[in-house]
Amino acid sequence: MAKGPYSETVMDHFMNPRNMGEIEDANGVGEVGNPACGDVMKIFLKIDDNNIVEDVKFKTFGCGAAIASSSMATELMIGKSVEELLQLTNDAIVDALGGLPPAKIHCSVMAEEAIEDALRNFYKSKGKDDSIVDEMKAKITKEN
Amino acid sequence: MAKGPYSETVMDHFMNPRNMGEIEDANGVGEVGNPACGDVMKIFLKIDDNNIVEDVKFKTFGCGAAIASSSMATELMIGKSVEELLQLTNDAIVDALGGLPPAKIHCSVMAEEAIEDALRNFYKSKGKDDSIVDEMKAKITKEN
Amino acid sequence: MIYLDNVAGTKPDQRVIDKMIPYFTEHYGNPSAHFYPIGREAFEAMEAARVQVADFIGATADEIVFTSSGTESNNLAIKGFLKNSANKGKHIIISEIEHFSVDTVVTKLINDGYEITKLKVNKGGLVDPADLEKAIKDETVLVSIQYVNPEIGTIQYTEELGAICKAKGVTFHVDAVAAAGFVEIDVNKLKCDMLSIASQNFFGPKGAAALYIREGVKVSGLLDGGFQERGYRSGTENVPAIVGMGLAAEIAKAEMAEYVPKLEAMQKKLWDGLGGLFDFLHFTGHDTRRRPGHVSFWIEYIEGESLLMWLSLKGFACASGSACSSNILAEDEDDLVASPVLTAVGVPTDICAGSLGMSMSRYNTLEDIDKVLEVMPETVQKLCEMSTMYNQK
Amino acid sequence: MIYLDNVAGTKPDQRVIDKMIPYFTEHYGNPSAHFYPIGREAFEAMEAARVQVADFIGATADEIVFTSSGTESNNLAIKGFLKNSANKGKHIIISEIEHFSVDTVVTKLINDGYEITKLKVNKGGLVDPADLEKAIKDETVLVSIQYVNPEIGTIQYTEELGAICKAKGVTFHVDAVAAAGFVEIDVNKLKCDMLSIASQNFFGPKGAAALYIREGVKVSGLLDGGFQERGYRSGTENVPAIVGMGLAAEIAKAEMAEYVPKLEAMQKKLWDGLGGLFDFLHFTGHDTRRRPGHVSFWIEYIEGESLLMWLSLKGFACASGSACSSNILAEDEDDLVASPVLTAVGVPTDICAGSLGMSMSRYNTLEDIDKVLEVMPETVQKLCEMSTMYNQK
Ligand SMILES: Cc1ncc(COP(=O)(O)O)c(C=O)c1O
Ligand SMILES: Cc1ncc(COP(=O)(O)O)c(C=O)c1O
Repeated sequence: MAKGPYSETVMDHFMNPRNMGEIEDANGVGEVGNPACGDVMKIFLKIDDNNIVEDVKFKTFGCGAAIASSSMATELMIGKSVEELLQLTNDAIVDALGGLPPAKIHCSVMAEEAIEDALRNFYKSKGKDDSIVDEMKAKITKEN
Repeated sequence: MAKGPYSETVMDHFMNPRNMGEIEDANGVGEVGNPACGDVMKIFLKIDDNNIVEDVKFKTFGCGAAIASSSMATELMIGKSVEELLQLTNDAIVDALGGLPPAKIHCSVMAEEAIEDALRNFYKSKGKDDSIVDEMKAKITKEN
Repeated sequence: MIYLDNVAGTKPDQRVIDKMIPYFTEHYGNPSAHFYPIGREAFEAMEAARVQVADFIGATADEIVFTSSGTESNNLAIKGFLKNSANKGKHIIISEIEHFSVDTVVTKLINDGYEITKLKVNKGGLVDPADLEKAIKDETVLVSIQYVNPEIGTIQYTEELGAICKAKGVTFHVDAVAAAGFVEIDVNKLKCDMLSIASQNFFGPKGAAALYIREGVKVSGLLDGGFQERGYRSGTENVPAIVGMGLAAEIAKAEMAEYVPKLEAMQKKLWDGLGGLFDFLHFTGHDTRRRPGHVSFWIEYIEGESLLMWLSLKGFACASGSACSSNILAEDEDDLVASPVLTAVGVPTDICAGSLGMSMSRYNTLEDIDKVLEVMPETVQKLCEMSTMYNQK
Repeated sequence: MIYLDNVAGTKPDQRVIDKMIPYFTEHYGNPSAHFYPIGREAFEAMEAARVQVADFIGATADEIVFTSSGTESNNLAIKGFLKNSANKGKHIIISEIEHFSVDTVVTKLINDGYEITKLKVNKGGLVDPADLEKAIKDETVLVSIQYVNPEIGTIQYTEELGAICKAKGVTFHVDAVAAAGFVEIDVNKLKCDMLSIASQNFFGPKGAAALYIREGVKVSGLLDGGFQERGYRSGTENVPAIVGMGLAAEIAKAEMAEYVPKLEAMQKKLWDGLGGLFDFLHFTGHDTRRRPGHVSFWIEYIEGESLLMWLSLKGFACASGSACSSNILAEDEDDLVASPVLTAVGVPTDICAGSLGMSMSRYNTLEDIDKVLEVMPETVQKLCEMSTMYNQK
């Protein structure tokens, strides 16, 4: 059987999405949408007191690449620290998925953006200013 | 087997040309050529004292249609009077051949012209002016 | 695999394939080679096919030009016709739901100084003949409106449109690629001057298509060279495919009356079945003026590609938008084109990606429909559960 | 029937046909339908064929655009290239013995303000590279010179011509339709920017051809519409034919070294045999730079069509002039075109109609040549006897 436009890993995550659903007591929820493509992606984060991702879930309205990107993103997030989350780029998601068609790369970018949005909301939910996220990102950029 | 661009009659005359050759003691020889198409057609006439075609032969350098037209023309000529020869049009030759492709109609016209040329030479060989042919043609046109 | 994307191309009839084979193996001559049998056989078979295709649409054989695709036929009709009418006026009318091979060609003509009117369609996808009548002006040289839309299945009022063009003396081209083999075509009833059909859409092979050009209508070829197709299209002819197209046309003409009612029965069953499943499923196109065996819809909360892929994994081949709009090979997301057809019929833009088309052929059965209706609930349910949109309900 | 008109198209290889069949019967999907197997299978088979075709000519797969005929490839190369170079200069160089699909296209460009130089050829049909060098000027945007002439078999100094174009920075298109499968092709050795080949000329099916477009060379498509062929050519792809072309390319690449010497042996035998038969038979083309298995000549006193027909009746399929020039379907004698190639190589005009071509393929044998040589004397004798010209000798 012919492979189709997506890698085996993409197809696996599409058919068997990991961590699909919502977290009732999430302390960080991110949502990004791309109206042109008609995709909307939502990430629910549960971050523990040590700033480690204890649980993560997603919901996605979108194409196969969007579903697989969100599913793969959640897999890469579990157990990571907040700093590590910010280092999780769309490239890493694409790599982990075994590649995406060029026209679908933006789906992985959405996942990256959803993670950042969730983190910002995590800090906001703790009553902090989300500029902390910008500072952390600046630091990461400097280190690399 | 597919028919090809020519009718069965054309093919028959092409493969088995009638009256092919020359007449040593011809009293009228006609020749026409169409350098563009590379055809040259020659008709040898032997006309008896009653102005009846006793014998006729042809030679042709040309395509299948030219060969078949000359062969058919000779068949239609034998036993005819001089007046009848002048009434033998290229249409009659085409009809007798069961048709010719449009682009090849000119081959039958060549045959008609070769007959007329042979007749003119017949009168010339008898020391007469060939304007007699023009008079005969005018008369035929009037009658029709 | 249950094949439900027949608007993107049908499975060729086995009789058609059987007839084609000897034109690969025995009668392989060049049809321009008239003077030996294997060339002449190829030529005569091609001319016999021309008669079959002409009979299929009520034309005469010398009004048929063979091309290689529906797209080429449409390009030849429009570009080839305009080469001869440049000084007659520079206004062209199409509808806003034309296939890319009409829409793109015509839209590009703006660069050459043409004015283009794209007629609106109603919710059912229909052009109002009165709108065409109003749009025609003195400068109008060409009207090109499709017969059947591949995406939403709508059958236009083509006879009425043709009558208006005829009355106004404007040349009328009909893109009948999605109609042939499913809807009866008679160029005289339609009063069209040109009409495009493609073999692979009515059980013939890929690689053969035709443009009907009414006697007296002047069209210049797009491919220059040898003397093939009476100068309308140079290049060695695809004899086996043309022979196949001829037989496919003959078969369609003979058997449509038998298989169209079956397609309509499948269509009704699928329509009724789907309509009863979810209140958030919305049909697209027209209720009654539909290509037989064509059902199209969109589902709230669900994106089309995902549904397409799930159905494919479950063994069903369907379409999301037209075959062309799924430009998955594009180098850039900007090249992903949302279906202009769905926008035109008023489907909300942000869920345009969500449409699905199922088009049956005479190889489908009512059991196929049962199977679709069986898998739809769980599939839609699964995607809804995953969807941010469903959640927000 | 002994087939000796392989320059007008070859008998497809049985392996090629066998490989094509499943793309009619099983993998009949539209290759733009990426999301279900029978579409995707069609797509992947097409892409595999693209690699095979690329390998055949030393290119990479994304430099290959599939078209429907050699004529279409030539039209796309020239018209498609010029759409992007209009303001770079308006001078084009071809040879005076190009195929109609190059010559007609280029000649028509005079109407668009282009200046055309048609390089002379010598008696052997060769363009002198020095002439090309001299002809190129600042305004020259395109040089298009065929690799092999179908009528007289001459193989040009294409590498040298390519080197000159490259040195001068002028785009170089090679019409290699009559070369592919008989002469090795390497786009890098030839230093060409575009190159046309057609499947039916190297044991593939009709309906598939290709244009090589070197990376970086800008060409606009001629057929607008969907996203097929990366925009170079819209329209549903002829998958079975493309698959067949791919295998034909692979086979030619693998087996040419084996069958070309056999073609050369047949060629030599026919050449020597014919040369010994009549002193009024004259070979055309070049002695050594010839397409393997190609022999062409004219006979004084005899018109070509008559000879062609007699040979056909005796069971031999040959060519008189190029396949295209036998425009027997024309509506008017003025449309009968004398071969410009023969005039160009100095054959006296009034006997131009008299040329004959015999081109062998790997299906021919030395016995076939024996048989030709056996029938030639009586056939020629018969026509000579009938001929006014012979008489006048
Ligand atoms: C040199 C050359 N160029 C172009 C063509 C045209 O190719 P096609 O017949 O596939 O259109 C031919 C055909 O024989 C040819 O010999
Ligand atoms: C209405 C319509 N026009 C034109 C085309 C293009 O035809 P082809 O794919 O043969 O180029 C299609 C293709 O599906 C179509 O549905």
